Amino acid sequence: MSSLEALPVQAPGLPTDELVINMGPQHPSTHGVLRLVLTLDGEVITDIDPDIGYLHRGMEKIAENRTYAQYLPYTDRLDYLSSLNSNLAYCLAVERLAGIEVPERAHYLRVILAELNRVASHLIWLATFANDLGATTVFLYGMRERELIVDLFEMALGARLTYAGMRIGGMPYDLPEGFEQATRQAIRRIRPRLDENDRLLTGNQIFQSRTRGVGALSREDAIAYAVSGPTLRGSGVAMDVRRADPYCIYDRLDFDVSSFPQGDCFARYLVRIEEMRQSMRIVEQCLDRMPAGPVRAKLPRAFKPPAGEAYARTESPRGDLSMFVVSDGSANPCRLRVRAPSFANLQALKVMARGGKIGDLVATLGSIDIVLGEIDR
Amino acid sequence: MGVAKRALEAIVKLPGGNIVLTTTDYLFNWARESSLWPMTFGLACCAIEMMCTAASRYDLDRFGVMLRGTPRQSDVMIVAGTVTRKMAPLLRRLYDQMPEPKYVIAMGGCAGAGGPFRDSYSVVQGVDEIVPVDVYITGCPPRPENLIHGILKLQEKIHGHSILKETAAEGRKLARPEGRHGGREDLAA
Amino acid sequence: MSDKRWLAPPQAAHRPQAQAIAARFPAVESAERQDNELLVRCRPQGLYDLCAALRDEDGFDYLADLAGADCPELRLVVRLFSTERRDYVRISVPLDRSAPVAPSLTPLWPAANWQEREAYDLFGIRFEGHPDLRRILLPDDWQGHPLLREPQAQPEGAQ
Amino acid sequence: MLQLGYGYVLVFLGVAVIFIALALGVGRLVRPSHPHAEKLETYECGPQVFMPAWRQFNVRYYLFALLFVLFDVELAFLYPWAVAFRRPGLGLIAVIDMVVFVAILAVGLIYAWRKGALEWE
Repeated sequence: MSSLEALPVQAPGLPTDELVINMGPQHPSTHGVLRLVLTLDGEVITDIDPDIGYLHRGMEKIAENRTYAQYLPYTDRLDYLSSLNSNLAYCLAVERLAGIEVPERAHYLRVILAELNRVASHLIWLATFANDLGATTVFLYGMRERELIVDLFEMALGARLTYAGMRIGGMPYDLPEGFEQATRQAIRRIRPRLDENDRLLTGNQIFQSRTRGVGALSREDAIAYAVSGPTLRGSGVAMDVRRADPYCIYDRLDFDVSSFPQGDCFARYLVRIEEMRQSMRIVEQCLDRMPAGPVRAKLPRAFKPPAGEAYARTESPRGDLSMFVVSDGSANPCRLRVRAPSFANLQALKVMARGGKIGDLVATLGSIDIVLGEIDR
Repeated sequence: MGVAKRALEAIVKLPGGNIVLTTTDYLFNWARESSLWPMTFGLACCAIEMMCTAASRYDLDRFGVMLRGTPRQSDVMIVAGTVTRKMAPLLRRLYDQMPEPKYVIAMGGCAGAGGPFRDSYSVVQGVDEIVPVDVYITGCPPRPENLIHGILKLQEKIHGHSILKETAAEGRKLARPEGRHGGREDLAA
Repeated sequence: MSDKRWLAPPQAAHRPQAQAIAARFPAVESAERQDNELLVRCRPQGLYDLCAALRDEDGFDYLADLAGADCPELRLVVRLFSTERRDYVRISVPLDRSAPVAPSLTPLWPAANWQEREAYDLFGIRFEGHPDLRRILLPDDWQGHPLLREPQAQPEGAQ
Repeated sequence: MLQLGYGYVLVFLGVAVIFIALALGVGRLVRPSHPHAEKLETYECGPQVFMPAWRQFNVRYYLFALLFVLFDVELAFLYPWAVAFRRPGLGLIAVIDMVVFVAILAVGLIYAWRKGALEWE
């Protein structure tokens, strides 16, 4: 047999060209208008250059031409999968700037709605992530569960996706009767379905081989690239803004922040699944302890906060969503900076996906759960 | 389309030829309207509502509507979301790469007329500046029922279509209207 | 497994003191502490050294945010966070409006790469030492920087 | 009944050809076709195409394709055999024939495997 080894199969000097293609704005698995310029050697990715801005609507310039109350619906369209978390971040920033005290009940209502929105956002992530890897059944199951929560939002806020469900100083109105029972029933129906999903997807051999060890992000890289949210907690750093810098009433609530050290797609998947369970636990705690009382602080009609600036940092389903409001004493914000978590998470994609195959890139992109609305603003 | 059309034009002149024309019209329109394959062109929030419409509760498959990834296999382009200046040429190219007969549904306020981003420096005020639009759907984002209503409206529009009217010239105009404003110079002012 | 470390309140023990920072770095014009955030105003020349010191000695390993702002004057706002001590530093860097230039922090934190490209794209702030400074959000052939406040900011392309 | 013997294959072939011709021909006659430059451009998710895909790829893809064709054809021979080998007069001999046939191809596989044609990285 030794003579066989002598004959080289491929002449060593056989040149192979690199192919540069667009995984462009119109692509089923880029979750929005993200364009990735891929440099390929065969199917192995040697370089990625993300090109964003195809959904840049100039949100921050529009903020300069709207009053504080008028701008609230625009924050829904930033991260349109979890509008209530963006509303919350915006309201907290303006309230901190103007020093407004929000009544106790409003805090509880905000946390309930924000956490329900987190579960809905993670359900859409689960649906599209599994769909990218071929599990269409999980897509249909995930969307079916999400419709339960969207019904709750329709009952409480009247809209399905972009709610404008909060006001500066608290909530627009109190919850309708029957909302509490409907929420508890929805949670009772979603929990067993999450376990069903575990049996269906988590243990699935194909799913595991597509996600274990794929798109690895080390702990140091995660912190260096300022990645946040489930993507960071998937790399072993258990930082959650609800614990690290508590806002609203998160310091009084009992919930776990789970993190997994592997830093691959599977770890990020497990973090989000666990996070859904914790969010439902939070909602139930809030429903139990919610005090009666007013839901909105008194605000002057022509609301002009004093000149100054304020940061508010919150934990959106994608990570650390911070809003930096600068006021010059007029009725319009002078500068509104939105620090989008997906913007930083996407920047780390180059580290995660280089050297892998295109199929792995699809899995990695799905696992970091980006929303182009908040990346491009 | 050439041979069949010339044959049809000849038949129409014969007595009773109109019956042949209407039946072929009915046949073609029925085939086109009951299998409208949209191209997933999800830009922003409306894309999420489009996904919900295609998913389990509002199920678009009942209408023969199956979301396709490439323009090559799609008949209708549902522009779901805000069209920005950077996206406009690409949207135009994707529209060009779709085979005839093709239609466009402008879903949501942004695609219809710029929506909440009326005074933004980088948003195209309505996708009809770039491609000829067949159906506009209002809402921000429109509810799944609105989208289904829009698709039914498009099916009605196709139903009233006649093959003879679709001359080659109109086909070309539809395919490549001149100018940045999709052949609607009144908008350019 | 959940990390109980985050449940403990942030230790206030060895946080960088405002006076120490002001004394040590001449470029720092003012430094004051506001509940758990250190507000620093620093000239662009000394920004890189200040950030390098904060990162290496005081453990600010996480670049929370880096953005331009044009009010009350054209400036750069850098916000650092220490994952160890859960402490914040917000550095405001006033820039010269005619030629806004700032040192690039990408060598310290790779996260700064895109954030600086965005500050350049929307404010026109040039970053020295940035590996690949080009527009990130607007089309490449766009004229002007939209978020600047004075009239010339309006690009010819807008209506 | 018309005894055609092998004529049936001819009829079957004729129907197949006519059916295909009909299906494609009517389509070509009836569908609108307005080709123009922009439509015929390569579709690549929207932007302009950087380079045509006719480039030098790594040879391992070709080797894999070759091996696949080899074993696909082998399978094609297995089907008629699997249907007919129980017929009287065949039996054991047919089984031995097929084992020999498969063995020869297996040698080809082992050769390719040892030569490293299946290494992927």
